[in-house]
Amino acid sequence: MSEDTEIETEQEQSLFEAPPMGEQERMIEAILFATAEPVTVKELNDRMPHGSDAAEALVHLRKRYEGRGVNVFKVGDAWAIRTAPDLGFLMQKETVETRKLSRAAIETLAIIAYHQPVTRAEIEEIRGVSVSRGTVDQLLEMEWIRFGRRRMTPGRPVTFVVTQDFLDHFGLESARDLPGLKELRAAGLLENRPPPGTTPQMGEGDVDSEEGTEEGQSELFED
Amino acid sequence: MSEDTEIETEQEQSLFEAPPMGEQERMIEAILFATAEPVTVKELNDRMPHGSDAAEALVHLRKRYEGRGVNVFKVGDAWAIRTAPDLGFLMQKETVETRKLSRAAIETLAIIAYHQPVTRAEIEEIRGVSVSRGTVDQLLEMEWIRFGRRRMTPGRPVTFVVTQDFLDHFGLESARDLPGLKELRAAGLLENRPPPGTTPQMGEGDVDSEEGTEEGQSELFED
Amino acid sequence: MNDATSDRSDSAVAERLAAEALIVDVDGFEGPLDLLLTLSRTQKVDLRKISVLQLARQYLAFVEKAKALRLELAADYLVMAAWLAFLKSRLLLPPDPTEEGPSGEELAAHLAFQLERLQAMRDAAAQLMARDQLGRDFFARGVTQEVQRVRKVEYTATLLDLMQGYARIRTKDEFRPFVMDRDAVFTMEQALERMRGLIGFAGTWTDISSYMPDGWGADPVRWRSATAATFAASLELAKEGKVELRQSETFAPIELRRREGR
Repeated sequence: MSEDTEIETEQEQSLFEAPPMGEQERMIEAILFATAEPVTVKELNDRMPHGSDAAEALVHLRKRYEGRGVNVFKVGDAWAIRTAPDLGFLMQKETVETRKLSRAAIETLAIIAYHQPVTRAEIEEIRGVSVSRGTVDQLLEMEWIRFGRRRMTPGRPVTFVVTQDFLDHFGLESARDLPGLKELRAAGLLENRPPPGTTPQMGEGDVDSEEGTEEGQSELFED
Repeated sequence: MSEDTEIETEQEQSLFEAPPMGEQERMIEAILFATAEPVTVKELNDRMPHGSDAAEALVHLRKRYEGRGVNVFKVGDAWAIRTAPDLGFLMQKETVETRKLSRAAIETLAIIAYHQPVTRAEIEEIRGVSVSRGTVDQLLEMEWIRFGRRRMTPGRPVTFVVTQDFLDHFGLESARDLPGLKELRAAGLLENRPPPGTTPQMGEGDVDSEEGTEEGQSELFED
Repeated sequence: MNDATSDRSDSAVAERLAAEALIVDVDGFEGPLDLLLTLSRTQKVDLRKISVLQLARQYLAFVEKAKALRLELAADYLVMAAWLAFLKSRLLLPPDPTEEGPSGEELAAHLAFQLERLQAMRDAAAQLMARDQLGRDFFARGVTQEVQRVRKVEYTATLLDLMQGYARIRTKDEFRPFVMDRDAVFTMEQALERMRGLIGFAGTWTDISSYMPDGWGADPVRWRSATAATFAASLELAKEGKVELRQSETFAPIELRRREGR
């Protein structure tokens, strides 16, 4: 069977068979309610009847839940229903004791979030100390960070980026919504500025990594 | 204690302290959403600010969710939010796994395609091994073969022919389009070169199979 | 470091006190940059307007004090001290136009940038952690409905599979049955054939090993096979009355000669 006929059939079907938008909204509501993890638009479309448009239905659903006890949140390219943050006081029972993160871990996490994709050497340069293996491991284990693409500089170092779990945990739609990101960028504080000449701490290849960072940033922070 | 006095006291309190009903509804919504187990009215009241009336808020909330993708359900003497019963099908995810057809199935199918209509005994004779029931069932289930006319020989055995689905899958206009052995050999599809002197045997087989195919075809396109 | 000692008297009393307070807690710092950032706070100015010269003095004073108290300082603190001493001299001396490399001001600006960036990241981290957090301020669904996975297997085959399958069946009669090729075996028949052709010349006693086929003596496996076959063939020929055999003693060579008088 040729691909064309298949696609044509799909379009034809969608014209006649896709459920009405109200019904699609109900379906998304059911799926998001049933799932603790954020669900991607693609997965929603896959699970809904042929011809559905989850992205559009989500817009309606999000609006419907505005100001309610639970809200529809966007997490990266996925969606989830979460309780409204102002009602947290009702949930003492549900509160999960999160592992206390060390200061080093919190700083490392912030540097990864704001500078991603970022190499371990760059994290160390910003913090001025070496990053212990345990700190990175802990963040990886919590699935708040993951490996990004390798940097195309000598040694091809691995980079770190934050995950969807990270966004979910901090209620961020995307890494662009990190608090103060714009101001930090405007102040030039997210640059990987090469040190003048050679200083004891910094290695070479900083110019390279700056290029890499900008490239990566645009990729991650813009859509 | 009579019910009435209790309600009265609550109402009195609510005049001063209880959050507005809309707010109570939000709270219940959040609690029912985040709690793993159904929650009793008493427990709701305990968790909500003093003077709240969970029972009344539940009535409103239940109404609000009527006809939505999730509904407020009473479970015993407790309450829970659950997926609307008609959307249960969304909670299934179909994964399609593609597997290569077994060698036995391919050979059986090939014999049916080249020799149709063909009886099981004939297939076995050609393959030189018995054909398992499962193999034929699988091909029938895939709707690549179907039963043809019964053979007018003792025992009136059923015959098998290939289906339109089969032709569609293999991109064939008709089973006649299947290349003969000579063509297969010319195309290098025969793995073994026959020793010199045995070719006549092959020729015979070719004629046979071609005849068989044509016969089968006429039958196929009759109905 | 001598510079640092002489400069120490210049430092404000408050700074010295601060530095002393810090010494006790030297392990609490996450490296020289962290320490520098803490020291810079005593200047109580915007990090962008910080006096790096003053900061260098503060740091060097701190390191001197730590030494006086015989505190073990990690190597990177000392490396930073050396670099700051160098930076301080650059900042104090008028620039030497013949000297290569970045100016003291450039180095100072970069250090200020590093400090500002570290401070910014700390502030960002604090802001991040102050956000509403999942499982603390807002909550996910308490009960998750498992998505039931329905597995459906779809079988496929290509036309090529089909044709090859058919070709395989229709040509299987042509297949030569698999036989073990025994190229290291010299059969008795082969030995007989060989010897029959040779015994006509065996008028005198000859060691039967001389009837072994050429080239079979090197490989022990082939040698054994050929020896056995030649011996068996000799017996067979003796039985036929064509040859006579003799052996002078146990394990001595077996000799053969054509039987005369026929």
